[in-house]
Amino acid sequence: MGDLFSNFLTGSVPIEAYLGVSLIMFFAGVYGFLSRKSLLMILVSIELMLNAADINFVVFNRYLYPGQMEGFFFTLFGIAIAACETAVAIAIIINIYRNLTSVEVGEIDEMKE
Amino acid sequence: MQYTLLIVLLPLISFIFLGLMDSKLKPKVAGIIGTSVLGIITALSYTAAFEYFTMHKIAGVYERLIPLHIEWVRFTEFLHIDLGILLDPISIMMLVVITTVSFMVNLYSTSYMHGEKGFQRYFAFLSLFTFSMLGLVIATNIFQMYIFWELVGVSSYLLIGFYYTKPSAVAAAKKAFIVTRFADLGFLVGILFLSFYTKTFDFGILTSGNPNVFASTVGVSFMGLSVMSWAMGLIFIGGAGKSAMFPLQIWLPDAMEGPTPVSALIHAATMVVAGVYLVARLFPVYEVYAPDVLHGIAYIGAFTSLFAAVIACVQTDIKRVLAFSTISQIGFMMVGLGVSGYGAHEGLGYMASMFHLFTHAMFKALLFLGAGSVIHAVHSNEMKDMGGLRKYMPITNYTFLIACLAIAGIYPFSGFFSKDEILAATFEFSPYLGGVMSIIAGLTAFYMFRLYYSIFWGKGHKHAHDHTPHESPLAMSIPLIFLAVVTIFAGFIPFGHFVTSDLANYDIHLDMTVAVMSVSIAIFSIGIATLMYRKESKIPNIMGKTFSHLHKSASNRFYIDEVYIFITKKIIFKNISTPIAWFDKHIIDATMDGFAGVTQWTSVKIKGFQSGQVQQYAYIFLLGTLIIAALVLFV
Amino acid sequence: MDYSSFLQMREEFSLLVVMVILLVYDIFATEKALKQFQTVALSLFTLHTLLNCVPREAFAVAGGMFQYVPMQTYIKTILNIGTLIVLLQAHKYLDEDANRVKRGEFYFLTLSTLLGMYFMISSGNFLMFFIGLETASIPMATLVAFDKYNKKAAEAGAKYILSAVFASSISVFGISLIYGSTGTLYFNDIATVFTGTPLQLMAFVFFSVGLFFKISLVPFHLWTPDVYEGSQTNITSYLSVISKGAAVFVLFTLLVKVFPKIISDWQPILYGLAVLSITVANVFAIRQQNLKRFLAFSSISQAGYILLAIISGTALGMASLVYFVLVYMFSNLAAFGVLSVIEQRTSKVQMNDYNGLYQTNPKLSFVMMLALFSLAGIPPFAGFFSKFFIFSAAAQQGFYVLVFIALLNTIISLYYYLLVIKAMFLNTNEQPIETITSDIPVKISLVFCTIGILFVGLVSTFYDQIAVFSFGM
Amino acid sequence: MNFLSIFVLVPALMMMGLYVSKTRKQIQFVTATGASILMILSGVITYMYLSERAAGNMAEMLFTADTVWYAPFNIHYSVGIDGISVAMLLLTSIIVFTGVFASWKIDPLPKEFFLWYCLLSIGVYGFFISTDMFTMFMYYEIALIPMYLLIGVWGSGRKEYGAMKLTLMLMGGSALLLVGILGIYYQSGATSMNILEIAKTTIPIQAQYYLFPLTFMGFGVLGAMFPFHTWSPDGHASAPTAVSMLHAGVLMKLGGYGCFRVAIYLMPQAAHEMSWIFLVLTGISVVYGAFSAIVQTDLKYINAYSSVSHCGLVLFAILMLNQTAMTGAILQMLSHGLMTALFFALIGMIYGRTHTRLITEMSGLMKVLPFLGVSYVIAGLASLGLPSLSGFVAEMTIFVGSFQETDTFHRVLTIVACTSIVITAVYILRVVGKILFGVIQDEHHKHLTDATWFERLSVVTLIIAIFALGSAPFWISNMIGESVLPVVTQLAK
Repeated sequence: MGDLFSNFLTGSVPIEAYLGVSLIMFFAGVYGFLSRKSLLMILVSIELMLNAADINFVVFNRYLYPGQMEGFFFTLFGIAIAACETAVAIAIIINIYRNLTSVEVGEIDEMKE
Repeated sequence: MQYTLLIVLLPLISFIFLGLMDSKLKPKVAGIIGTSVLGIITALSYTAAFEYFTMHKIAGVYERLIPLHIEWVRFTEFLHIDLGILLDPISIMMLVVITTVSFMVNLYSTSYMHGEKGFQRYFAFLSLFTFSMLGLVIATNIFQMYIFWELVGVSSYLLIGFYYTKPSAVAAAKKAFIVTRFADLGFLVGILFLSFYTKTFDFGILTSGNPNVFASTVGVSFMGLSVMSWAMGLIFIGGAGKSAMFPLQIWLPDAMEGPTPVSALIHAATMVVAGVYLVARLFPVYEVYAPDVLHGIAYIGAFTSLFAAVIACVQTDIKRVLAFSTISQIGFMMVGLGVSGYGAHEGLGYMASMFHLFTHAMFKALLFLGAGSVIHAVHSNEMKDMGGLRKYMPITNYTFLIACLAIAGIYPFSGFFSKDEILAATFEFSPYLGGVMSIIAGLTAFYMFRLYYSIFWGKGHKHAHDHTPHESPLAMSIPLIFLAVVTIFAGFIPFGHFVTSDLANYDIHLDMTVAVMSVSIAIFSIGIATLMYRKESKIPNIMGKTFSHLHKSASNRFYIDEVYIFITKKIIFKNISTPIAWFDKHIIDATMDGFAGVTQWTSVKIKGFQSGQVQQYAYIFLLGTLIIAALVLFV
Repeated sequence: MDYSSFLQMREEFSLLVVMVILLVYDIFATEKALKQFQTVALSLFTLHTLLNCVPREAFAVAGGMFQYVPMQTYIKTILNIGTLIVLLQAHKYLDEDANRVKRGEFYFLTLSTLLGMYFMISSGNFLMFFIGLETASIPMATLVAFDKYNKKAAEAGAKYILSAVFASSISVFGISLIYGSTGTLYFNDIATVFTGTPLQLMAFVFFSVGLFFKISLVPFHLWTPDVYEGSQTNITSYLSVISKGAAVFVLFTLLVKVFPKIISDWQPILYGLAVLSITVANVFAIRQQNLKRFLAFSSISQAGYILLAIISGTALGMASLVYFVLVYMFSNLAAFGVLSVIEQRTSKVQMNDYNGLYQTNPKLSFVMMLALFSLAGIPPFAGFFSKFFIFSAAAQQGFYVLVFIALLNTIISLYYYLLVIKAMFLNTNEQPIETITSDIPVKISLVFCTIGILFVGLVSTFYDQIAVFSFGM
Repeated sequence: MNFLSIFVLVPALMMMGLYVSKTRKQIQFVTATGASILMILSGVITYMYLSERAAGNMAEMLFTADTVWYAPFNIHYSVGIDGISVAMLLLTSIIVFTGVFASWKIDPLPKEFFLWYCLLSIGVYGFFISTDMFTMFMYYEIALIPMYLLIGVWGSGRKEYGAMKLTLMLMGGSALLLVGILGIYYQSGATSMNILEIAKTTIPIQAQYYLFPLTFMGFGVLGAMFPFHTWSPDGHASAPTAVSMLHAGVLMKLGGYGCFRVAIYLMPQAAHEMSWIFLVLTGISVVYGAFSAIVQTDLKYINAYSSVSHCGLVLFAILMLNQTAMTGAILQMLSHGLMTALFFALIGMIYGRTHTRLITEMSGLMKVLPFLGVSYVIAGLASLGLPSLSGFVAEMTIFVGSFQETDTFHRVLTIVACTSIVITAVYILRVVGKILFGVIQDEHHKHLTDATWFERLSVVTLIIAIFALGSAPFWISNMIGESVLPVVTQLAK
């Protein structure tokens, strides 16, 4: 327990672990997006995907290219943009709810073919 | 002799004039114009003939004159169609024949066609025909001949179909045109063959006897047969079409649907002998480079002649009888050419056939015009409606009789001399053929007198025509008389001094044995005819019974027409055109529409992809991404 | 550090100024003053367009994050003109009482998406690019869902934002991998080290689908018809022309500037996508009755055609592409203009509503016909030239088969364009759309489009101008 | 811009004139004057051309002008004419002129009709004067599109189907064509799309192998080559009179002209090696068209199929690849253009009176419509190749020319093609016999009125042209012959 913590501080946790996590997060997000019924849950899954990307940036920056900031900055912007997206998406979902009194993704298929 | 151009041009002008004015002109005026123009050119051609035969002779050999010659269109460096005038004995002779008969017919028509609707049109067409026919005979090259050949065909089409409200007439015209057209196809291809190897259309060069012209044809063969045989054979097919040689004769009897004078002009005297003229024109070529074809022509001619003669014996429509006799006589001419050789005495057949062409034109025109005046009187073509007319129409009677005697070959009428020469030539060629031809001569005499008697003798059937028939007016009688006179004396023209195969003089001497024999045969058959038809008698019916098959099939013209009906209707229309049309509609067209159909169908099938479900969109999106990635990585 | 160099980003700044002015105006102006809002807005934007239509020397700002080349001026000007036309066409719609309160937002959002595209176009760095992309697409979602009480609009908005975010998150993931494999986000640096290792290819694919989504290429196009149908017509036109135009330009520049080393990899991809997009879109289009969906599919296939210019990857291709976008803008906006006019007056968008339109509205149907012919690529209209040049550019690189397939598809496309023309000219209708007298701004916009359709092709100046700088890049 | 461009300019001006004109009178005035001017102009250009040649100017193309248009693609606006173009311009002017009068009282929307009509003629004229492949192609497509509306709006019968089919199939043709053109341009490595320039280069033979078929088929579709001819019957049958005239009379000639100018001229080697394929196809369409015409019952279908046959003969002759045959082909284009236009004009006029085109429902019209009847007979005779009418000269030139090819394959094909003259006679006479001769069956047909002055004008003009070409072919055939020479020399390389 203790050495894991110290490993974390010293950064000797292998990069693959982080990438693995991010990859899992990403595809979990994708899976969520494809399978969830509620728009809100889908939104959450998207957040997962974005965050996975963010983790990547940080990790790459921290491990492979120490001494530069690009990755970190990208992450910051990424988070901000994700926030905007969520905001807009929520707004629209509310609008949907107002119109359909439901947030089921299956409901919104009036326009097709 | 530039003025010969006028002979050709005047009819054309009168055609254009009459054609454009058409109904704006008074019928009378139109008739006068047409006839007078013909009169003028007749005079011109006589002077031309006189001048030519008297002056243009070098060392006893007639020279070929080409008073006019322009290049009309050029194909290759060698091949070019020229329009020109070629004067040599046969063309001069044809000029005379055509203008004379045409003039007579015009004159005759002025009263025969009197009161017909489209009188002006009729004369316009007559002028057109005369123009085309003259153009044909004076052609300097084979292609010019082909051009006028077609024009002749069309004018004949127009004239046969003159009564265009009469379905049978329209049908006959169509038949005549298409059959001859089919033959012309042969002619055309023949010309193509000939011209390709000889590098010329020009008669002068072709018949010059210069072997270099045909150098390139030596040893060349197309599909097994020598090229020259192909060429000349195909060209002859053209001639056979116009001259109604078997098996292309079928159009001629139907052509009798046209007005009778037209039959006299086109289908007796002039157009139908175009084929003979064509062969005569190219005679040297045939004789030297395609003798096999030439002999073929002889046999075809003989067969056609026999065939037609037999049918003529049983026809009851007088014009059709004449039509078949025409076919038979043309057969004679063809035989004459076919058996002939080149040179002074060998050229006898050639000369004889030309002679026969000349005389036949005269007496056959006479016969037709006579028949015309009969029909004019009784308003029917059927023998059964006639009989005993000699009391009412003496002139017609005597002229007709003269013509019959002539065609039967009785001395001293013109027919005797010409036919006799042909027989003589034939006997020299092959006795058997000669025998056959003599028999045909006999048949001719028989059916002609059958015709004669059943029209003018026997007791008349009044019920057929309530009013008493009367002699035709002057305008119709004059031509009859004139032609009769010609028919009587034409035989004494020293024809050999004018027309021979080698353009040199040749004195005709009667071959007594042949002469006597043929005359006796003729008289004998006339006797039979007299027995059978002068008075009412049972014999014809008995004969008919005994040879019922022959009789039946003969009166059905040996069912040749049925064969043609079968070919056109069944084969071409049902079994070629209809399937093709079907194929076009249901295969080709359907394929084109098919493309459209398939696209539509796909469009409907794949609309499921646009399901409206965001998640499915994303799913496809992701799939696309992964597929691309996979392709990029692993391919 | 000297920030004065930032002032070189003239287009962006002037647009920003316009936006701010409008925002302030919208918020603080009196009711009376607000009457002139649209006039002011339009004139300001026109001014902005005119100010920035002259190309300048190339330069880079912020350490190469923002890179300018003269060509960008053209594409930006084209986008400006397009936006202007759209705004003109939206004028009537925004004057309605229901929407008057929202027009400030409308302008603000529209212009901010435009600003996003500016950055996207001029970006020299993936961060900048990403920000631009998002700035362009997030407000777009709100625009799509602009009229609040329309069910379809809401649905369209949802579909758009979800798909967009999904796409961009994949794209971002791709970018992250690119970063991981190259260690930089600057285009110029990446170009040198991006050699096409498996990871990089993977990254490239993930990244590029984000753009494919914006260009709406098959199979990333599925959102397009629904969103086009649902959203307000002027916004649809904006979506179909402006954002697409920007995206294709960016795609080209990226492929040429950043990924030149793996050309042998992305050419086949584009090949496949082009064939798919053109064909599938056409096949879908022939069935459409709703003209907005119809135009959506047509625009997808047009995007497929544009790929033919990109695939060549040459200067010729670049010029042809920009030219194509210009012509496409005129044609498509003309079509949408007519569509929006009729929809606003009669709320009719079905094809058979257009039966016998020529009897009642000859001018409108004439413009429509010009637009459709131009889209179908029929001379003497501009569309013919743009198509020909694109084919020529592709053929120059030897893509004969691709050109042939595209050409065969022009037959199908001609078929469905003719369907509309048939409806307007041939078919009869017992109650046709009544005669419409359209307002001045729309008239102006349509006349402008018509002139564009008629003369941009026949007069070679436009193309020559574009070509000058395309060869410079 | 030089003198030639005026041929494109005049119709453009006509369009403007039409745009401003209000009443039918004005419309008629504008179109009539415009068409007449075009007539005069083409007369003038012919004269100028001939005098230039007489003056010994032996350049391949005369009155050439060249303006750079799209430099990056080496696209120039370059014009120029040789004897063939001159002949075609003459033809076009005659047809346009007569077409205007044939549709003198067109209804509805005369203005729009003539606007499209003028656009169509712009395309045709432009095609014939341009020597640059791009402009050529552009004009070609300009000519295609107005057809849709012209047929769709003013047509009759299954007009929408016919119009759509025609447009799409021809578009397909131009798709093939465009690939061909681009291929030719890039493969030849020429620095311009000007045909004369490209002719100087040689396209690699491998490229020719796929470019030649593409180009030839592309133009062949417009030339109604079997099996791409099916647009022609449906299209023509449903098209309004003037459009059928212009389309069958001139537009189909674009096909032959293009095959000649682009396919054969620029790719001689491939032409030599691949001609046999298309010879077979065209040979088929010659006979096939004629045979299908026999069983048709709709006048326009009959004429459409006979057009298939005649245009087949054009391509057939072009593929014989020798001077005579090619000259014949061009002559055939002229003659077919004139007589088919005459046919369609007459059919239109008859249809306008009897309101039927089925030959089974007409008979004995000669009695009530003597003028139209006689003209129809003349047209028929021209079409079955009567000497002194245009058809004869053309066909004979073709046959003589084709016969210069000595091998059995060409021989047999030529003879097969020759048979068409008989089949043509069959269906022509069938029609004439059925509708003109005989007695009138239908009561209403008893009171029909004969042609009006403008109808007479257009018919007579065409007939005169047919006679002129038929009886004095020498000057025009020489003019064409020497213009064919460059292609022949190209083939000899």
